[in-house]
Amino acid sequence: MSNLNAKIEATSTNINPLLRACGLTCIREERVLFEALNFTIAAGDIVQIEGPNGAGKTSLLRILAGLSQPYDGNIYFQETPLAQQREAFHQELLYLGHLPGVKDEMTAQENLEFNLALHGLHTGSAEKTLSEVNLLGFEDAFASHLSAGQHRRISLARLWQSQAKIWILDEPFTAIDKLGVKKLEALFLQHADNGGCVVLTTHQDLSLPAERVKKVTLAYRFS
Amino acid sequence: MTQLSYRAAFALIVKRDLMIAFRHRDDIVNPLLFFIIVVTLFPLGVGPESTTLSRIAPGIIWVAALLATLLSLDRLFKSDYADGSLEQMLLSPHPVFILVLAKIVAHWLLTGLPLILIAPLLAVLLHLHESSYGALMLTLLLGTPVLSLLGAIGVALTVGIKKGGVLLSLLVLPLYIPVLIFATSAIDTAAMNLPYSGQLAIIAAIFFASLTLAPFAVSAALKVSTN
Amino acid sequence: MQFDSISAFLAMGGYGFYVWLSYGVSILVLALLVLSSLSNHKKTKQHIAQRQKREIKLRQAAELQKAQASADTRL
Amino acid sequence: MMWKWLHPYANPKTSYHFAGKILPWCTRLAVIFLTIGVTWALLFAPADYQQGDTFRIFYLHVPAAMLSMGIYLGMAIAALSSLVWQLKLADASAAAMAPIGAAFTFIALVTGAAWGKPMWGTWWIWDARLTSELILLFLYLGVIALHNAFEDKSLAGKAAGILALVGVINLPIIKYSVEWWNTLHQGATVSKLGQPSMSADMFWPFLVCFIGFACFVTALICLRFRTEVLNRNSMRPWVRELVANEGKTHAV
Repeated sequence: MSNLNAKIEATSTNINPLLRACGLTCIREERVLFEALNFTIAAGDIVQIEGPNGAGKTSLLRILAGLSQPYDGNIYFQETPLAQQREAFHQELLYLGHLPGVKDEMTAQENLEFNLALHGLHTGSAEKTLSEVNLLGFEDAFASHLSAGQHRRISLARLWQSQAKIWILDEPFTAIDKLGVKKLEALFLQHADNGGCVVLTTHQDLSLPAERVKKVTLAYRFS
Repeated sequence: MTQLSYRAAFALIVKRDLMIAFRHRDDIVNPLLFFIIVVTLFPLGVGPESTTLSRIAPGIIWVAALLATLLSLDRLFKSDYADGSLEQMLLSPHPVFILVLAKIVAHWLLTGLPLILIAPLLAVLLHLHESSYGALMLTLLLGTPVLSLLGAIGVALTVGIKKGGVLLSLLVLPLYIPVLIFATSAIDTAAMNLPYSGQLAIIAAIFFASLTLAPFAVSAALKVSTN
Repeated sequence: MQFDSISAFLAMGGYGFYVWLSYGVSILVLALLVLSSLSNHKKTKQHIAQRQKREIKLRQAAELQKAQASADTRL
Repeated sequence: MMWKWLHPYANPKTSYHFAGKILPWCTRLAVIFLTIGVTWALLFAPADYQQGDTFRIFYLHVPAAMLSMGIYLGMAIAALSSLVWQLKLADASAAAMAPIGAAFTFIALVTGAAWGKPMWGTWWIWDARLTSELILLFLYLGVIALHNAFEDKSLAGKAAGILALVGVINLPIIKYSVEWWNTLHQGATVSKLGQPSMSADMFWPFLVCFIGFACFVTALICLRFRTEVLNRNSMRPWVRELVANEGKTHAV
């Protein structure tokens, strides 16, 4: 049994981490994805979860977001277990998964506004925010007329308005062009500099300065 | 950061669900049509004799209402689950109880309420006893929310399962039995011009019990389904 | 003993069919339950053993691939 | 969180072996009690003065009906402890109980019908007890179907547990409503399937049969519980060792 399936290349110097994973074990369909995983995420961190397909990257992100329960172990948000402060944690969380969470029956703008309103935010100008993700002119288009990539961009648009400290993003760069990726990376840096943190998975290499990106590596396990 | 009040979060979700339903009207109309067609099939099967019909009318209307509700339950969480909005709602900084209750209320407004409005018309077709109309409306008014609340538990449990439709009816219909029994008996009692407040009180008790307990069961079930 | 003969026992005072039907169905159902539980238990163990074999094979294949890859880079 | 590790039976390995230890004892007790009980019920117990020898069905019907309700209650308690105290093994035991409960409910229904035919002249009557037993069967089938529908067994256990809890809250309401409905619609000619006041020579065989069935149920629960524990822990080293060792002994 190896507990060293995850290694962290840069250890955080921050004493008071935002998120701390403690002895996380995840079992899916009779397979141990990872076991006794420990790491901390502090304000200012950009953490990339690495690993081959099936290593449990998405499962780890869902556990971090509090959507799934780990088989064993705990997540601490500001040193208190997640389960004890669900609402306070979600106030500080923005999670974007594989599914965009965009309704076909609503327009791009309505979708964005609803998603922000759920977190108690108002769009100053939906038009400007949507233009950040190359959707200028599509505000009134029903999502059913938009492509899957455009759906993803609607959900990404929330990042520009978000006031949450913790961003957990599962493959945020799929269906985004090069310029868009640049823009997003700049946004991540700005967010980290403002005291937030970003946890993401991606198949592409980040073009961010290497010293800014912490890596958590998951290995594929056969059992 | 501004925190939405519980009431504002509740209103936000009800409004969104109503808006989506009105833009996708088939979802409202189809269960209603189903309700009407099932009720009209009975005279064709049993015969047009008005005494027989008026005797079985309460049962027919209520069974048809159960089935129509069952048919409409799918839209409660299914599409939100499929496109990821459900996960976003579970991750919003509001108690899941409020979100679930809001969705159930929206569901009742879209299926229960139309059923109540159209029921007297069908009662006329079935020659329901004249003194029973009040009881029919009252039992539907108290009973259909129970159907939405209990049904939500079933949908929440089966939403992640690929072929959940048939399973849903197996899970939910046995739970509907008490409402069916007390509602039809109230209508029968009313037909004999006897007081039916006892049955109504029991349905009301079931309504309040499920109103307080069902959202908790639904939240627990949704957490399992989105896991 | 309540019965004088085997035929009286089988007849059960005229209700033989119902009594034996009840006992028969009960025994049948319980026997099926026991058998299915036992076979489930056995199947589960077989399934686990199979998975272990598969895992060993997969791991060997992965190691072989890794060895080949490192040999290739040396060339 | 700590106490569940301190508690020895929250540990899958310990409880697997514990269930393995009680299994043979329960089996033996069940065989002894059921042999005595059934022989007593069929051969030595007196016939009822009204119902004659059909009364011998009673020794099956009533224990089965009582156990069917009892197992559902046990399942709900297990589900509650799994959901509230996060006991991982509790939902394994709940999953183990569902098919057993369904089988006993089915037996209670069939024996009830076979008892009813000579008494009422019809196989099925919408008697309050039979009707609620039928609904109980539906509830059991729902739990089993839901459990089978999930690929991941620990999720399956949680989902089925929630349903079992909802069912157990509903069960008294259903039972009450059915009884009430039954008195409302009951014709005057139908006599209820009642238990006549039991004399001692009827009570003792009944008790022996009941204890026998209870031991039988416990043994079956242990067996199925072991299967569920293996299913949920198939990736744990102790399970691998266990399976590997058994494979060796079989090979020899």
